[in-house]
Amino acid sequence: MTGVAEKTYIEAIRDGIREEMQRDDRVMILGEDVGAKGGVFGVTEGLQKEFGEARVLDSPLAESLIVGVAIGAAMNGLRPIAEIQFQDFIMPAMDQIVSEAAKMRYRSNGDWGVPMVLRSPFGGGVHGALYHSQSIEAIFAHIPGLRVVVPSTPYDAKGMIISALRDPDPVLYFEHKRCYRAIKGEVPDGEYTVPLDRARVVREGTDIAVFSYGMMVHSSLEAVDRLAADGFSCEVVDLRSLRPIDREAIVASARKCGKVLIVQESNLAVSVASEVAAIISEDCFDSLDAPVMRLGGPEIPAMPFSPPLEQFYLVTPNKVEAKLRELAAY
Amino acid sequence: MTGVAEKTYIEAIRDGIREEMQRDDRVMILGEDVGAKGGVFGVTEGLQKEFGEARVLDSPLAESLIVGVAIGAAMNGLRPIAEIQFQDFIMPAMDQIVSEAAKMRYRSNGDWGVPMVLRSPFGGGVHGALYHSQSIEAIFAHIPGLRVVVPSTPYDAKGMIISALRDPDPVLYFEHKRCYRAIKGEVPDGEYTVPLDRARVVREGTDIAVFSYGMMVHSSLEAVDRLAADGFSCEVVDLRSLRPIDREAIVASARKCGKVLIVQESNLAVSVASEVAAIISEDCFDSLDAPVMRLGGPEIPAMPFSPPLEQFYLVTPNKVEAKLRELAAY
Amino acid sequence: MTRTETKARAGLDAETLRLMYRHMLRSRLLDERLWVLNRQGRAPFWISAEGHEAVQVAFGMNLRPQYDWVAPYYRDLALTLVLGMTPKDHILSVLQRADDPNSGGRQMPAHYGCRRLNIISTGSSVGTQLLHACGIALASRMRGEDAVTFTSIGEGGTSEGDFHEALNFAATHKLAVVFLVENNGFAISVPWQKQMPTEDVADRAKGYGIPGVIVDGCDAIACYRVAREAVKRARRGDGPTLIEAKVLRLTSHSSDDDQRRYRTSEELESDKERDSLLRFKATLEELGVLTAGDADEMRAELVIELNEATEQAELAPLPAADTAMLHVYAEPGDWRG
Amino acid sequence: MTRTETKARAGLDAETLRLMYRHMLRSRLLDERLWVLNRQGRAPFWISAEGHEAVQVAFGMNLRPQYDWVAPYYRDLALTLVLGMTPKDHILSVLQRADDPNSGGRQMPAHYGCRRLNIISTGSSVGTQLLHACGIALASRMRGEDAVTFTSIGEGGTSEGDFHEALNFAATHKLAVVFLVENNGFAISVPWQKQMPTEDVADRAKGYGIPGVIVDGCDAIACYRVAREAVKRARRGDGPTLIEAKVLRLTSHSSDDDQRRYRTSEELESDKERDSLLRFKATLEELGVLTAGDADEMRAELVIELNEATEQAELAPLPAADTAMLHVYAEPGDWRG
Ligand SMILES: Cc1ncc(C[n+]2csc(CCOP(=O)(O)OP(=O)(O)O)c2C)c(N)n1
Ligand SMILES: Cc1ncc(C[n+]2csc(CCOP(=O)(O)OP(=O)(O)O)c2C)c(N)n1
Ligand SMILES: [Mg+2]
Ligand SMILES: [Mg+2]
Repeated sequence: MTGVAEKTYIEAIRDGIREEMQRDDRVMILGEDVGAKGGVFGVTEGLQKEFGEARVLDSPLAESLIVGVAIGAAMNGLRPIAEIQFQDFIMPAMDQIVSEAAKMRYRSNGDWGVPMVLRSPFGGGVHGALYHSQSIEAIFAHIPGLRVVVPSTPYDAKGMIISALRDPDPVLYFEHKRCYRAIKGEVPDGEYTVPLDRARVVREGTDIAVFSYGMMVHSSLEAVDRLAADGFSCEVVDLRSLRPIDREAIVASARKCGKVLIVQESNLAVSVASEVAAIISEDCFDSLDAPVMRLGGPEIPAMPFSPPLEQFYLVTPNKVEAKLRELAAY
Repeated sequence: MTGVAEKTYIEAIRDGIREEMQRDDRVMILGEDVGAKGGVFGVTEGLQKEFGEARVLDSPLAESLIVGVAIGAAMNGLRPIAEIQFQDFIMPAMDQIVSEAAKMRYRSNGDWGVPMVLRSPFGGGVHGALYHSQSIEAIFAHIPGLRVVVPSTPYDAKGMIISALRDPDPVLYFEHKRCYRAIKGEVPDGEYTVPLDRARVVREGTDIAVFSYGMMVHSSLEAVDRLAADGFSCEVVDLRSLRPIDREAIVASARKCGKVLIVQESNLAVSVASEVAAIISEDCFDSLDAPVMRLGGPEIPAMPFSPPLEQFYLVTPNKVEAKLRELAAY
Repeated sequence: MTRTETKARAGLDAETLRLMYRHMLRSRLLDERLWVLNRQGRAPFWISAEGHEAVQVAFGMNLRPQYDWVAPYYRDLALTLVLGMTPKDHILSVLQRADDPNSGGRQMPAHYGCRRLNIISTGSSVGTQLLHACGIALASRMRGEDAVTFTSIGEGGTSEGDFHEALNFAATHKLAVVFLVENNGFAISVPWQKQMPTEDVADRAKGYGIPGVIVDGCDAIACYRVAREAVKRARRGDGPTLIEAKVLRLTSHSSDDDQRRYRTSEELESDKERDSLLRFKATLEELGVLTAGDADEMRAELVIELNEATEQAELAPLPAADTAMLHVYAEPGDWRG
Repeated sequence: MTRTETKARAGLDAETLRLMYRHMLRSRLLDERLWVLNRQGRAPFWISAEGHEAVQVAFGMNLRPQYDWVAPYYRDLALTLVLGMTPKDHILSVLQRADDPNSGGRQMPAHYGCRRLNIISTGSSVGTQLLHACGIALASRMRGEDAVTFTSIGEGGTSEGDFHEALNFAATHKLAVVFLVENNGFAISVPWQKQMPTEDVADRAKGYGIPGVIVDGCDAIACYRVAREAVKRARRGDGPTLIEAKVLRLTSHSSDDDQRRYRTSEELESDKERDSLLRFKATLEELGVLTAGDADEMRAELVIELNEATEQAELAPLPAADTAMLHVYAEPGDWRG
């Protein structure tokens, strides 16, 4: 007897983790402030009380440690969730992620693997300034051996964290922090999974294909709705998985619409949007009716603190709308 | 009275460093084995003898230290060269590079900066296996605040290391290790600079534009020569600077030729090749006669050791030639 | 008590003691004001130095501003004031104004930086500054200067690898760096017991062959002595010292945190009673260096400064939106090294 | 000497002593063979354990193979042999063959790994394995097992931040990890004096409140005792030990290096005379545990094994080119946790 309830994105993540911890006692959490405080955003709230200090472990302030210990634990039979408090602070753990987690299976010819999940919040618009606003998923989307996923809805958030915890390889699960409380949706009770390598068509359309992920899916939907009033039909695709990326889905929607806009919050150079554009330019040459367009953050180191500067950076529905109209008029 | 001499790529780098150290006593080198051993490839050979232990400093085995100390030294008036022994081992220094060097000027509103050069060899084909063969420049080409350059000729190698040492911002200077002794060319004596943000047309042509950098420029030239015999005229562009990338030069050559191949040794997903393809699909829509094509390493974690596996990975002139013929026939 | 007697007892003259108290009070009053601005919704964020002031002031007073170098962390409000930054500077930052000298409103408040004072720009990533301090000291030495580089971190931050790499390098090269660990027992919600195996970070010093000194961060006079000795030692070329000050975090970690969720009210109450400001004031009164009247006068003066600073800062403009594109790479007029 | 007398003197019985010597010799002979293959141009790379054998064998003999866990580094050839890997395994690796159990010819030689023996796969990045060891130990504890996790590193590697993060975590949680530092005084060309401020890495242990033990890595019997104690301590739940073995690097760093460029020939000669194999053999002869005849017989036997292993490995196929695409993510049949 399972039901469905309206939940926030953050509740959905927590539900997915809690249920999987109930079903599988190999699952544990390791990170800064994940215990009594429940994480700085509250994702792990209540979990230490329910599962004890050993399974919800407040780590020292050391990201290489968090990931390195999770790797070891995963190799010895656990299913750790390594929480990095902000994606900005993943940098000290790069060696463990890129040199170790991503390469363990390959270098051991399949004898070892790292079934761990690394969770981390990303994205701006929360007055977080340079070091609490970054979107640096592109770096990881470049690295073979990692899976990189970004859910945009509560449904996917729960289903994908469960899938991630059952996947035999390292999964980087990035949560847009503006989604946590702003995005609500229906979430089934109990067990279900969502694939880690499939994009999802969120809105069907025929004129322009919009590719996006995370919070930007919602900004895109808002903009697309405004164009619908003027008779433009846009298809919105939530990429969901950035590595491996769902090439087929990208090509299908691009071919169908003939015009393409890619929307992300990260800066554009050498990013996920670059890859989507490159795929389309390789596989959709005969189907394009306009240049592929990209919309993303500016090429500056990170989102500044002061409101005019932060606003300047943000990819808003207005900016998406403007780009869509430019493309529509092409 | 300055002359010109035929030199190897590695000699050209060393000459550039040595001369700049003679001219500017703020320049110093910091890295593993850079002293008595002269580095594992010999780039810094003889420099400790000439300039002393303080200016050519054998660091402890700690990459975050190498970069972090270089940052501090740069902020207090020195012009450090931080050597990372292999690009593969740059990962422990990511936080210092991305969170600190890249953001120092921006976050201080221009009051501080990090005039340092980070040198590191990259690339495979030297039986270096997973951790001595990687090409991970894409990660850095994504990061605003950094300059990322890759010389392909001795002339550029010398001119660009001098420019890098005079640049007020952090420059990542990557050296393809197969170039060190294999690539020779004319190098002027004495002082000259090469811009850090300009691509260079190495070979003019009209049918296909080939974009590349580092050792792959030479593989591309070899392939292009073979096609020339059959009457195909290819333009070869050495990108040289990966961040900022020379958008104008890319667009000009792509428009001129109408067909494009991008060649790199790194794997393709979310890479420099993705960005070049994206730029072309944005700006050259009306000029393209064929899909943009990319050639790079496969999507595997790194180059394996065993010869058949290493060979499988490598982007060889043969592979470039095959792609060019495919494009020519389109 | 005569001046000589005071000095004999405290090891410091009356003027120094009064100045020290004034610095501490000035920081505390500013800090309280910034909390008010936050509660009023005019400042989205504050992270406090309350409870950390004594040791910061002690170091500030023993460094040579503009000559020595400082790689601080986000709790070092009092230190920056002693070195020459002003309440207005920090209110501008908290209000995200263009004229904020720390970052032009780009960074979160408490990310200190001031070129004029050799205070390098602070980022958020915990621990990186310790290695910058080593590089700075290396550069000073190469130019033959006897400048001292001060750097600080919380006890939580000592768990990062950079802490070890910096101590190891500074000790190996006998660099003129002073490392201060401001140990308040918590890293956000994580108590020291989950952070490290022994109670004292200073224990680590021996392993690097350098002095490790523990000081009660609530005892201003003790802090002063320890700071003076460590700075002297560095300046005369004897290498780094690791100082651990046992301080109190009198507030929540930041304005985004509520420490009542993970600390008992008894603990919070008892901390308040140990506040170095109260204690130092009592000591000074006992020493006859400060009367209740002096203290009130001092406070009144400082409040006036603070009110003026607040008013001025509130009138200052926000940065223009398109300035966001500046200073990615050196602009004309930027510092170029 | 009677058996009891021997045992009284060495603290070990004759059989154990002979076995220990045999393990050391087996590793050395394999090592020498691998250098020959390299010099013959049949193996592009080798990085040697010569001079490190005694302490590795000591630990290998005190661990429970297949139950305890091992996160080694690239010099641990002798250790892997004691635990159950074979000369053939490593010759396959050096010859880059598909059947190399370490990595299927994918990694450079000396990047050890063997699922069957709980030897986790080693990468090249120095220091990362220490944190893996902590995670492994955490997992063993969560299942209530008394397995010990052994991990090792060179003295150069101790400069990396991961070294500190691992010791701090293991000590805080009293994990059953044994940390071995094989201090040969050099990190490629960099002597310890440029790597660290004090001569003894073991000094660091105190700062984490754990035992730090220095042992002469040329003294096989001392190594055995130290290993036994550290493993016991970890197994009974008393937490980690940091052991520093002062060993010799009898060869250049690797086949790509030439240590004559940065070390004097006197130093190299004197190292050769201190070789633990020579010394241990002399001790065993003195103790009457081993005759010259025994030793020759042992060597002859081992050379036969080695010749067979070499022949077999040379006949083994190279991996097929397109297998390069496998095992990026879990394939059917791969270990899935
Ligand atoms: C590398 C990194 N990881 C995590 C954080 C998030 N964070 C900011 S402050 C803090 C706790 C710091 O505690 P401590 O070092 O004891 O200093 P205190 O705040 O107590 O003075 C954490 C976890 C960060 N800023 N940087
Ligand atoms: C992170 C990292 N940096 C640099 C290297 C290159 N490197 C390989 S071994 C080595 C020296 C190691 O010295 P030590 O730790 O003393 O071990 P030893 O070889 O002496 O046994 C270096 C610098 C590496 N493999 N990984
Ligand atoms: Mg603290
Ligand atoms: Mg060594």
